[in-house]
Amino acid sequence: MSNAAGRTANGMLVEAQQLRVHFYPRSGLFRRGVVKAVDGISLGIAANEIVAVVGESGSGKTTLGRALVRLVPITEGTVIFAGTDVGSLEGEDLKAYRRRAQVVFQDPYASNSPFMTIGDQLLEPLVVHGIGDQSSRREAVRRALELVRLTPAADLVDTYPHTMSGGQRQRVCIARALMLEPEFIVADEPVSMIDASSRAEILSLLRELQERRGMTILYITHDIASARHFSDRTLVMYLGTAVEAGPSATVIGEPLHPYTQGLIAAVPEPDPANRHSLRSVIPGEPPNATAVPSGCPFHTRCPKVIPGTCESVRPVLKEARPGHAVACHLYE
Amino acid sequence: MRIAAALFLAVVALSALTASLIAPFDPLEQEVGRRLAPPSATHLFGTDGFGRDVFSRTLHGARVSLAVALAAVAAAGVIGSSLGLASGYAGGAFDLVVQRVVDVLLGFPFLVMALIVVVALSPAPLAVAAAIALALTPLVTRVARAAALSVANEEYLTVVRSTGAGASRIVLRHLLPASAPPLVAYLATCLGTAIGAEATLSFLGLGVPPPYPSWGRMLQEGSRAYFDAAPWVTLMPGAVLCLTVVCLVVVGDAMGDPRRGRAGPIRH
Amino acid sequence: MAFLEATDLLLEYETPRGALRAVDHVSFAIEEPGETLGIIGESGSGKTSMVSLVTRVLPRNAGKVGGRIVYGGRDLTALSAEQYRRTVRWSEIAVVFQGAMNSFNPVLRIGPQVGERLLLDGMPRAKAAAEVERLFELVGLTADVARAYPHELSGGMKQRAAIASALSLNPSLVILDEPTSALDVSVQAQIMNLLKRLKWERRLSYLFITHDIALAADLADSIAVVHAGELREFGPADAVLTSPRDPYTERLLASIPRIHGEQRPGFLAGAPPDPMDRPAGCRFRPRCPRAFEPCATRPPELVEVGERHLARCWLYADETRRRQAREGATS
Amino acid sequence: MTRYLVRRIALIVPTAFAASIVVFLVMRALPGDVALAILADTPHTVEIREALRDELGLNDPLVTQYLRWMASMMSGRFGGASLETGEPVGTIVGRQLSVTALLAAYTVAVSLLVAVPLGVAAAMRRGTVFDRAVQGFAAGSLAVPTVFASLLLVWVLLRLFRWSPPIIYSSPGEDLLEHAEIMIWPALLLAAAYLPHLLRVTRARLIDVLQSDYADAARARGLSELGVVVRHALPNATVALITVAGLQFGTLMSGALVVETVFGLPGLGRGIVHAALARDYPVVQSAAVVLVVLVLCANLLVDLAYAVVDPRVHYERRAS
Repeated sequence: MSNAAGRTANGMLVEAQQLRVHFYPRSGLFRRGVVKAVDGISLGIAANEIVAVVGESGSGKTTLGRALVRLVPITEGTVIFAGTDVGSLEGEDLKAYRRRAQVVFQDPYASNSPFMTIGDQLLEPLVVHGIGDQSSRREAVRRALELVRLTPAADLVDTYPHTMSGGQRQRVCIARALMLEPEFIVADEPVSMIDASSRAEILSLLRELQERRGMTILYITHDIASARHFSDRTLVMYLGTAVEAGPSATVIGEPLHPYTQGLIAAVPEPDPANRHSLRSVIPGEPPNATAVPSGCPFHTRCPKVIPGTCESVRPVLKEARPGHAVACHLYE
Repeated sequence: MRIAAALFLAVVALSALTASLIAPFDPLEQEVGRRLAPPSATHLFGTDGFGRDVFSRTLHGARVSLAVALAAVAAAGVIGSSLGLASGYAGGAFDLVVQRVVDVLLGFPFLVMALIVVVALSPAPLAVAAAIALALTPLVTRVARAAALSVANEEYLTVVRSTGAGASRIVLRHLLPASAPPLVAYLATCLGTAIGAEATLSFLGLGVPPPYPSWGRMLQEGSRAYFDAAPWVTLMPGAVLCLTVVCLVVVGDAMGDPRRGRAGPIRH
Repeated sequence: MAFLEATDLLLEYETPRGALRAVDHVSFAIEEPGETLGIIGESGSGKTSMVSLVTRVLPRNAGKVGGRIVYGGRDLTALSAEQYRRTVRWSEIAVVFQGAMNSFNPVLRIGPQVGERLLLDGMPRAKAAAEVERLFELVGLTADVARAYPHELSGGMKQRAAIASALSLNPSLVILDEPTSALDVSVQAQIMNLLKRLKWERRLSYLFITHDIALAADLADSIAVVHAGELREFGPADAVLTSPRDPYTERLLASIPRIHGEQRPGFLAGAPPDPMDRPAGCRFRPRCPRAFEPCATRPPELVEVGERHLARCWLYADETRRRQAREGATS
Repeated sequence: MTRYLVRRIALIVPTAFAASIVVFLVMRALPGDVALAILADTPHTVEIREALRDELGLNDPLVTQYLRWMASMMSGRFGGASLETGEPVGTIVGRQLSVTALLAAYTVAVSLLVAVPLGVAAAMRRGTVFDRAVQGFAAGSLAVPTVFASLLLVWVLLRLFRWSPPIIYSSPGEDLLEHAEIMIWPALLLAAAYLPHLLRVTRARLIDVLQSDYADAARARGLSELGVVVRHALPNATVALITVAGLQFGTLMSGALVVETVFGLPGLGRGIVHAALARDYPVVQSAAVVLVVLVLCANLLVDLAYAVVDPRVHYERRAS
């Protein structure tokens, strides 16, 4: 579906430039500070690529994903999708964009309407966009359910979501996202609410669909180990900024940023020897998003902080090795 | 319990509709020879000080009381639900203004609001209905807003939005079906409140004027003149009124029963 | 005599659809004080119900209860509720709950809640406060946290406070019910380190409940894998984690994405069976890649597959037969 | 805390003004003619009606009328004199206010004394016959209109004890016993309508807390069930209880209109009804505003209590 002519200059399907999304939480009539959820992120995603965004809670990874598909207003910067500026889309144009870019949300329990059957929920995108007639729509629903291996499809269309398990519901969500045959899917922590044992199944399903349909996926996760196996490139976020980006194998195999290194050290592995030694960990907890530290946002927790520099100067994301960029004063 | 309550309500509604057909006597016909007769086979609820049949008056009274209450709840329901749903869904400055106005109106004790409206308008059934409607509207608005808010914050609406659905589809297909059950349940309870309010206003002498035999008016007449000598004149219509309100509350509670959950219809 | 020995645990819930057997004749043990047993299972496997049997905080809809729990030579199941409360609860066996985020009353300060049992046992207020301060130091919290309200603390801090509370009467066994499932990975690693340190320094035993078999490796000396209310595999951590015998354990281990090494995570298809409608034969059969003829009809029994190592699978039927032959010979 | 208090009190002023505007607009702007309404029951000429309009200042612009009324309210004269008796409205309202305030205080006290223990007991025995009986009592007592309950009570008292309400009201200072005799039935009637709300919220909150993770945590720490209730559930329930007590204060005032009329108590409720029947506009208008301000003050008390009881409402800290 995507064509080369529709891409941005450097061959990216989706490109964010200096993207900022700021929120102003209200309490009563008064504004209380500003949350810089996404604060100057630049990111390009090539067609047929899976890019992982890795970060802990409060890193802004979900907001970044929602900004790319215009579910939150963009404060500053641009998002270009296949040559068009997504930030300024309105009305019918925005609706047309929704058809090309879809989302799979984190919580499969909350993202299905409890009042609609599975069939009606899958039909809804087609109805909204006026695609096909009744029989072709029903056929499309059946095909989508089979695609995500929810079978027998005929039995499931008339059931309500509360009869299904989390993994089944998440597959319904994936099927719904596929109904419009989008080119781009934002998968926002699609497996974090599912049992550890079922995660690999959902992810490999997504990967398989991506390969068969030629889709582009932004995979948002806090689980850096899954990013390694599921994505082509990885972007690590901390407090609204990008700290490291590059091919997943190098970012996770040879991490440069102390934060990325800490994240990797924190991943549990089923090695019985682990119980005899302490893990090296990042101290403290991420600061509140309303009070981002000056200079490098990570300097308050960084084990390799350079006194005098890190507190005052914010490092920029720069290529430290070919294709592998890091925002850290250690590599300047 | 719920079924009995619903049945009773159906009987009351039906007899109100057909009062002129089924009432054994003319509610206004006076018969001096039968003054203050206690309940009997002929006069089920006895007779009042003018010898009028209390049962027939109760049947006809149901008409006035129910009509006033229904009109009031319909008006408050339409205005309050649309305001509440709109402000809950839209949010922003509109919501803020609606909320402040509702806050001010909620500061008024229910009867005080109804009372000043009745005083300002001339006493007539329509004025009483308007008064009750105005007193109910802020309550309905608040409940509707809460219902809309609880749905509007659901993640699945973001999902629907992300498929490209517009505001009208979201409101009509998702917000309304989800917030309707608690709202309808609340309106049933409101109907009870309105019937009680009509009775209270009429009892206080501020409601439906004579000759309409509304339930509240009958309470007033009976309790003023001959409560001690002929309590049935007051207590019989009072009991019917009371049962009706209780049944409305029971039915309303059943409709809004949290045990039914919000899981949607269950297939068998 | 083992330090903690649970035999034939059984727990049923009364549901509108009938009795639901959440724990179905499960036995496990912690051999020595200071050792940790990890209990691993997916949601719905019954692992949290096993904990409620040990701690005796049963849900309201609990029905049939069975089994024996012997702790330090005492039969806990023979104790009355009141005796258990006075002599075992918190002083011998303490708990750190799954919902650590919610395990503090939001309208009370943290300090009095952490020291609640001390106050309850009659310790003067000032002394209890000092004791809480000491406990806080142990878990890496500053003294001023005692005066804070729960909503003022981060998830990690609340979890540290919950651990401090569990240690207040110096118990020898602490039950950890998914203690880190709501935390960020970096904070999770900190808490795991803290638990490890406490285990080494104080010779604490843990009963560590988790759905993440990789996390269990951080603490567990032995591992029990549960599925559909049954024990699937039980043995030393070194054996279970490196050479699992039960296909379920195998799939669990394979489904974990490894940060090192190229091996892609494998599948564990489907979900545990509906507890009201469990398959005849082996309960794992519908999901098992290695199911064969006997699995569909007869439920497998636990058999010894190694040194102190049990598994419930027809693949080891030979062992069963050998054991039966042995038993037949001796009787 | 002080800053919060000041801000809350300051917030009452605009709300009270808004309420007074509502009262004024309803009374003047609705399509009813005040003069016509006053004279409705007496034969009169157009001239007489015009003269009355002039006397009442009804021919002035609405804004002027409102400002005049407000100025009079603020100066303590409460909008001039009663049309019926010529007595200053301020005096009337002042006299009636104490009766209604006492009645409200008794009602709240009785309601709390009944609702809290009953709610706690029902929650601790939830699902039992006792619990269901308590819930049935709450539902029934909530549904019966106060008018009917009052009449029924009067009839029962009349039948059983030949008791009818004393005609003359005594303040507690004059004759405490007689005061109690006069106030007890109205207060009980009002409590019957008011306490179900408290009872329901106490029971519901308590059940919530008893099922919460932190209640389980407390049980695991070795607290007895009663200990969990006392140490954990009651502090939490208090927050909700206070909220509902404030929210339903308007209901209580509505009920006061009825029971004061039935039992002949010379309070604001009967006062406003009496004035309404007599088309005594100045009194109705001012009494309505006073009743609203009473409700606002009750809500203010609730907000303050809230800030004390619930640490999550730390207004100042969040503001910084």
